[in-house]
Amino acid sequence: MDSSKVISFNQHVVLELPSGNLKIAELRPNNSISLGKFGAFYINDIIGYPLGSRFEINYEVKEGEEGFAEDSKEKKKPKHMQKKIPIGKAKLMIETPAINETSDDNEDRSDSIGTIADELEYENSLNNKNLNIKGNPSEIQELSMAEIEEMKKQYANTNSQDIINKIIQSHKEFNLKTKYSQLKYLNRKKSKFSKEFIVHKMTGRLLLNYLIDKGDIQRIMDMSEESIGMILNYGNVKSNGKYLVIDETGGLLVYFMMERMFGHVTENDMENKKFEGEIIVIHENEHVNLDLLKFSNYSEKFIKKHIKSISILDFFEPPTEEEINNGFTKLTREELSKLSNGERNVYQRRIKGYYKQCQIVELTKNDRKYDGLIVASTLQLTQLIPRLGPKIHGSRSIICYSQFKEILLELSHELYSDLNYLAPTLMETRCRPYQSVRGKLHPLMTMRGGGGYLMWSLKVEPAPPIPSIEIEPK
Amino acid sequence: MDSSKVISFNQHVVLELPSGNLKIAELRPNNSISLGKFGAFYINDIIGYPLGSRFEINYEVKEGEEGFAEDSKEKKKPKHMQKKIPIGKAKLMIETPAINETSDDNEDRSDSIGTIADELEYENSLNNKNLNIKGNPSEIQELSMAEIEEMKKQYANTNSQDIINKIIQSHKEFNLKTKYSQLKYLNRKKSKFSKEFIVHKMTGRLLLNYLIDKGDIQRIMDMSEESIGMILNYGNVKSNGKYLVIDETGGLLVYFMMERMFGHVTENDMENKKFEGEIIVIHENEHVNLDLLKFSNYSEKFIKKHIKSISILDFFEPPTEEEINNGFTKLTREELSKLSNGERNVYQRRIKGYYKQCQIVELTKNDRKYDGLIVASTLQLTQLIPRLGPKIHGSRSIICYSQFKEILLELSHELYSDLNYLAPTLMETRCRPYQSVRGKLHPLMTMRGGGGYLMWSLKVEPAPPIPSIEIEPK
Amino acid sequence: MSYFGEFKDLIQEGDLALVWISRDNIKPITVDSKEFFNTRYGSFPHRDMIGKPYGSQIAIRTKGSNKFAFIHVLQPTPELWTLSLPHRTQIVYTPDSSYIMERLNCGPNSNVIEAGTGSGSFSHAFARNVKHLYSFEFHEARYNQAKEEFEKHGLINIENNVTITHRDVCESGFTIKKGDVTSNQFKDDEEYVNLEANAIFLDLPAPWEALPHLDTVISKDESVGLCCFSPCIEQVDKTIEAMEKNGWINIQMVEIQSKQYESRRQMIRTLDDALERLRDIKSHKLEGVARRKREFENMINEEKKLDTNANKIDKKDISTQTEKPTSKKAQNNRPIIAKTKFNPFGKGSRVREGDTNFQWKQVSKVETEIKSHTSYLTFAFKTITNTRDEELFQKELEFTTSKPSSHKK
Amino acid sequence: MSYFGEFKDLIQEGDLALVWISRDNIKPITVDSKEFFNTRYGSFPHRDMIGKPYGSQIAIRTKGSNKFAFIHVLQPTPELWTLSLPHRTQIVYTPDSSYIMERLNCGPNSNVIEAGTGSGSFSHAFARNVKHLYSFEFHEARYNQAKEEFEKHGLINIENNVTITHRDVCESGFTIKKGDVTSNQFKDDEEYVNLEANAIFLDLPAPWEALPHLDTVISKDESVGLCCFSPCIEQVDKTIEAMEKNGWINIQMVEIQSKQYESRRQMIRTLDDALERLRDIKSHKLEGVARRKREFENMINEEKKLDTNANKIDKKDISTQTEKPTSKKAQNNRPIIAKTKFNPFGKGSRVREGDTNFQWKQVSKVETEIKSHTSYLTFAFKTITNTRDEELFQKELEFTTSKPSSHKK
Repeated sequence: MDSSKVISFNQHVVLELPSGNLKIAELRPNNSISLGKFGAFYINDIIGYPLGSRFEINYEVKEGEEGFAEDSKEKKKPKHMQKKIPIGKAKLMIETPAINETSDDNEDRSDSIGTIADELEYENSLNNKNLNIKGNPSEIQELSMAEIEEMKKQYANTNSQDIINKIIQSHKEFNLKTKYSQLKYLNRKKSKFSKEFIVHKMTGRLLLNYLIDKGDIQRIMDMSEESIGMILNYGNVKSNGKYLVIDETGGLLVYFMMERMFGHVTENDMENKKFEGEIIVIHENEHVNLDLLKFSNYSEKFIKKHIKSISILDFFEPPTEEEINNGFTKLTREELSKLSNGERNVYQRRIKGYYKQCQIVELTKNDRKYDGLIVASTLQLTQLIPRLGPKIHGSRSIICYSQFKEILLELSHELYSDLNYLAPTLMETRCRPYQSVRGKLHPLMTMRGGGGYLMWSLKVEPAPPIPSIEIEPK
Repeated sequence: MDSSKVISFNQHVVLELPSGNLKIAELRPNNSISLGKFGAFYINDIIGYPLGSRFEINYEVKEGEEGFAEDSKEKKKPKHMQKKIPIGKAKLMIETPAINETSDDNEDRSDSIGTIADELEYENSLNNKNLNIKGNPSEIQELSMAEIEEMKKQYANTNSQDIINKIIQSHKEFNLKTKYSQLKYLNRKKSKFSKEFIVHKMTGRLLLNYLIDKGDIQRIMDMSEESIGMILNYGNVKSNGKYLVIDETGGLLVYFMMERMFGHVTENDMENKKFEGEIIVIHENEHVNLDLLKFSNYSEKFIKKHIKSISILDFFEPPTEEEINNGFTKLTREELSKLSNGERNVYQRRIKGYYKQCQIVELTKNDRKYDGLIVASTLQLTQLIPRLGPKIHGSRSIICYSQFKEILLELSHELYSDLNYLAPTLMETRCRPYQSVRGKLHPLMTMRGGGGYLMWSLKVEPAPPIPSIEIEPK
Repeated sequence: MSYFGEFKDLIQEGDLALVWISRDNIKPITVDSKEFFNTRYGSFPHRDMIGKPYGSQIAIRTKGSNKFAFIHVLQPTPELWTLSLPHRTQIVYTPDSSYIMERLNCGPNSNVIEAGTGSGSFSHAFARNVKHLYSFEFHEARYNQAKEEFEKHGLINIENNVTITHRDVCESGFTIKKGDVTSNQFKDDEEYVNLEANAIFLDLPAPWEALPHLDTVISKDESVGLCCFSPCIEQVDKTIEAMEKNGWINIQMVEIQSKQYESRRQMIRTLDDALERLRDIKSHKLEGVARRKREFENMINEEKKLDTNANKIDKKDISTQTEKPTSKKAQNNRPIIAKTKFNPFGKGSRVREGDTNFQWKQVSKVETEIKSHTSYLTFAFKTITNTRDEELFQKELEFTTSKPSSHKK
Repeated sequence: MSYFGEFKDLIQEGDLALVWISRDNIKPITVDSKEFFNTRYGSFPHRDMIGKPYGSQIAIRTKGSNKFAFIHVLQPTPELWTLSLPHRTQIVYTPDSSYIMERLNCGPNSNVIEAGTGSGSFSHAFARNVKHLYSFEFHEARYNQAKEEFEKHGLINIENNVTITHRDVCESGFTIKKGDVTSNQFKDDEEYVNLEANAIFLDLPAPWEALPHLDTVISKDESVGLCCFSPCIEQVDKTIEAMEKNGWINIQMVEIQSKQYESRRQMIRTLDDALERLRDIKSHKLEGVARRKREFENMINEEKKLDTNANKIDKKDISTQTEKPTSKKAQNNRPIIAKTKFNPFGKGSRVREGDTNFQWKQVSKVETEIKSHTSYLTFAFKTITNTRDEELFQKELEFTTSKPSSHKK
């Protein structure tokens, strides 16, 4: 199975719940995954289908297949109090074409109610005439939430459409609504009772959306997908480049770069393909924070080979080779064999530290110049960038991200007056999604603000100062 | 005739030329107006038709009506060298509905070619197949510019459609073009040979567009119509308000305010209606610059009554009543009658100065508070606004315009820390026009950047400091 | 004058006022000396407001604590009124309404048609500036609600420049006749209202159905402006079609995109400070290492005294091996390690934005959620008359030329 | 590797390089030691570039003056290439292309279809990052031009990951067969190219005509992404219709709006300075008045000596009457009035932005003309396979569970 195309074991995937929320899961064989109120399913059921497939959880369980999953939200409660989620069978759904990705408030994720959607036309003003303008769903809906909960249990083994039909029957004024608001109503209900989910390939885009969903916007510096897209292109990020990077997003930026540089890497690929690219991550604290890479499907070995980290202190004030060698004496084979187990462990740690030091020396060598500088940092850029600049080769890109334009304005003024930087350019890019329903096309009424700003410049080598007297060529 | 509705004598109007350019003209009786290469017409011909009417210049002149107009562009040349423009008869055109205001490059101002527009459908890729991609009009057009000039003279008395038809006949590859590019081509030609013009009512919007056309964007602080609209509404500008204003746009802002406050004022209105509103313009130089009011249709008397100006020095350091009275002795009727003519003139000037001084005292009285502060100034706002603030009544609006957001950001930080100002808010508004042709709807491909930013806040009165020990109410 | 029309200086009994609690929480009150304005922080007596100037901040001691709560009492304006409306209501927001008013050249010469009335937010802005507003609402409950509100706000009864009519304009057009459900007070001999509208705003799901009815009510002898307000692009297409069919010209659709920014600060964190901080950490670490090394050696020495076995490898190389449990005594002797002292960015503590112990750069941040779309605005113009009164023209010509130049400059 | 693919350090003979004259003026050259790069400021010999690092600034003395002219020699990237194209060409600009590449998850696993090739600007960006790009162009002249360019740039012949085909994809679909007009080099036993596309970009006037042809060339066992690029909204509508009909899901249309800002400075002009300036002017004026008054009085006194008539009105009151011609003598005696000295904002002189004699505030300014619209981007996805290979699944399950936990953490 090609894990870049097909849902595979031990892979991280992104699950899209009926509510539109995202969940990241690792697909361990013979395990189950709980989606909370939307049910639970066996992982084995979904393996082998193309990534991007949609499944429905089905509770017509056969004997012996019954089971329960733990709900992660219940973990804090004492064991015997935890509500267990019954595990159903995940069944592939054949997609019908009426599913459009985005609409306002996620209210138009229609599929099985496509018939009503098809009937939809413009509602002229007359249709709205008899509507109760103050009506809100809770007033006009006959079933209480308790009843619905009961019904959900009762109908656990029927599909969600049936539940929705029940609710419609009990909805007093359903037929008074316009078709459009009927559709909206159905979708709202559907997102509550549906047991469908989509298994997406792990991508930077979805990781980003997952973090935004979680409210981690500040943690990722308010970055948007469109800004990252610009970083990758203006940063000229490609498989064979060696990039100097500061990433204060916990690894999101680095993950996007890896995707662009290496794509999906299988174990086979690692043996057969030659990946040249490197990302050198400079960090401000003692240890680098690339936490988000834990969600990636790159092996630890692969990451270690292509991502190297170094603190700003080590980068700007690296140890000399002498200092390193003085501080460490390599033991001979013979000496090693004489060590006790404990002593050998100590030695291993020391040798690891030694290699790390050697790497620092290697990465900071005077003649080592990088193929690009990509910075997403809250350090003052007017000081930072001119100090990093000399490490970048001529004609290579410098691209800085900031949540705030004012920060980059200051930087571009700084670089503008420095002959080592060509044409600092301040940019903003925004993606404006539409409600993409035919006959109802319009930009979404509200969207997330922010998304950040970019400063792009090219590292150049100024011509040497012109001598005051020049010898004219003969 | 109601000069607010109908084209009237001695009125300023805005002429829209076939090229889309604007020209401001005053309609003096029995005079003519030259539109340069588009011809010239007699003013009397257009009087009495509704403002907003479209006319075509017709050269089927009757005996005795012949004439020539001077072209303002030729004024610099010696008198005998000036090319005179023959004056034609302006004839009202009945508008056909296919005229949409804006499209890219003004290329879609279609009317009499509506038939082709109606036929227009999507051109699928096949239609473009045989087109010469490198073709440019000058290559594929048979007629030389000289020939066209000749033709223009020759056909001066036919309408522009005929000329265009001629050109089409001589256009080698016209039928190879797609219908859409045919339409574009026709419109381009039309704007060159048409003798049509529109007589618009003078409005702030058109004055603004006229200035933008002329390239006076910096002079008017890069203001856009949509920003001015926000100023007027957030500034709560209405007929009965007394506003403190700084206007570095040469009177554009004040003109917009007058339109909103007073509308179109006829001489009749001035006698019958009571206009209460006042605009007090504070200026940084010795004399106020409200040059653009010269294009307005308000009488000098009306302007004098409702617009008062005062320099910042006089505003912040006004003379005392004593100083004024000490400096000037009013003459009695008897004394006056004894003066020579020259002496009387001197006295008149002095009395004018005296009244101006009195006005300053009046406008700067301690208890005089204004109904709003409206500022479009390049002075440092963080110092200016808190000094003007005390002159504004509580609950009234403060609205500041700047070409640059950073200026207002600084200001809003300043006001945020001052209890006299409520909720300083930084705003931006942009109007995005569409190519409004059915079947070809899309935002214009390019538009003017800029338009400025706004800071809105409310003047408030902070509660007195809380005494440290308070007597509890019984 | 109405509570919206007049600029009032002092808060008075009976006034309609707006209480500003926060930007998202603005509430209308009718000032009544016996009433209280209740918030979750406590009750503000209206009598504390009366006699104070508008814009005054009012303070009360919060219930059960020694803190104070504040509100501001404001005079209503159409824009503040719009802000005070609940967000779920369909509202024409100020960036749109101010553009429309400007584009339709609204002022004291304007007779405006508005359909439908909706939340009435735009009606207030029109009413402030135009000669007369004719507002139409097809939904009866909304009509009654709006009429009541307009009366309460003095737009109908005091300013007397607003008429609201219950009407499906798509079906029945815009003519207001005696007997219609309308706020208009007909005089005895009056059979219908002469609208003479020169500016029209249609916020209807199907404006194309209302368009054909306009010709009979618009001003005949001037250019009349029209704006249709539609959320979906397909509505724009149908609207343009109907405009063209009904003889409207200069059709142009625009979008208004507006943003609000928050004024914020970002801490200025220099590379030099960051480097110094790492140096500080490093030196503390080295100090710790050296100290532990000393301790370790001391321990070894002590152990040596008890133990005759000698270590086989160079001690220097394993001096960092402090994870091993050392003797109880050595552990007890371990002094508390001093925390690193250089903390230029306040790491580990919660730093308030703008804290004067740090340096800050002023930055602006767009609202977290922006109104990315309200509606498309389709403008068009129409002039019905296309002749001139030749007699009047001749009279005017004679009059003007006989006057000693009326030219004002 | 191609001139775009490899990161080169030094400028070498035969290289394709970009010469940066200004932001709007970037020109490609092929480095040739015998050639010169001509500008209106003078000729830059290529030999001055060779051997220097990329990014080097090259200086020449301008013709006939003692000034110097500068250019920068850059290694081409897709983004710089796009900037170098003349604006009249139809170009997919970087804000759009970078979003599309990100959204379609372009990387070393991507097989991309692009139709049409157009100016080839997007092709370069795709080629940099994807496994293979299949570009289709229906216009023959453009096809030849693009093919030549791709060859010159090493995309077809060196990187070997670009295939360009002359084709009307709406009529004939995307299958590339032996005998077609294409850059593809068929092997002897090869009859057609197996595209296996998993990312598709259609920049066509009628993408709905091309959509039905996609199923046969897209990858079967994975989710395939599609983006249609259309300027008009009506095209979007027809595109969505066709996508739905052809079984594409998760349809979403977006617009990319991007802006560039200029870094500018505005002079800080304080109210205090402005006031001081007016005070200064005023005092000079008063000085002038006083002086003129003195002169006037002197004159009067002189005249008095000659004239026995006494003035009837108080002199003090008409002392400002200096417009009257005074006696020749007095005029000659008039000293030159000192200009006002306090000029904090440099009025009357041309002040360069950033002049250090004044204080400045950093501001940003959006470009004078912005690209307010490029095209609408309509995305959709499709997965053809909806079964799994049960046998393979069982094998995989056994293999995975038998392994000692392949879990990497």
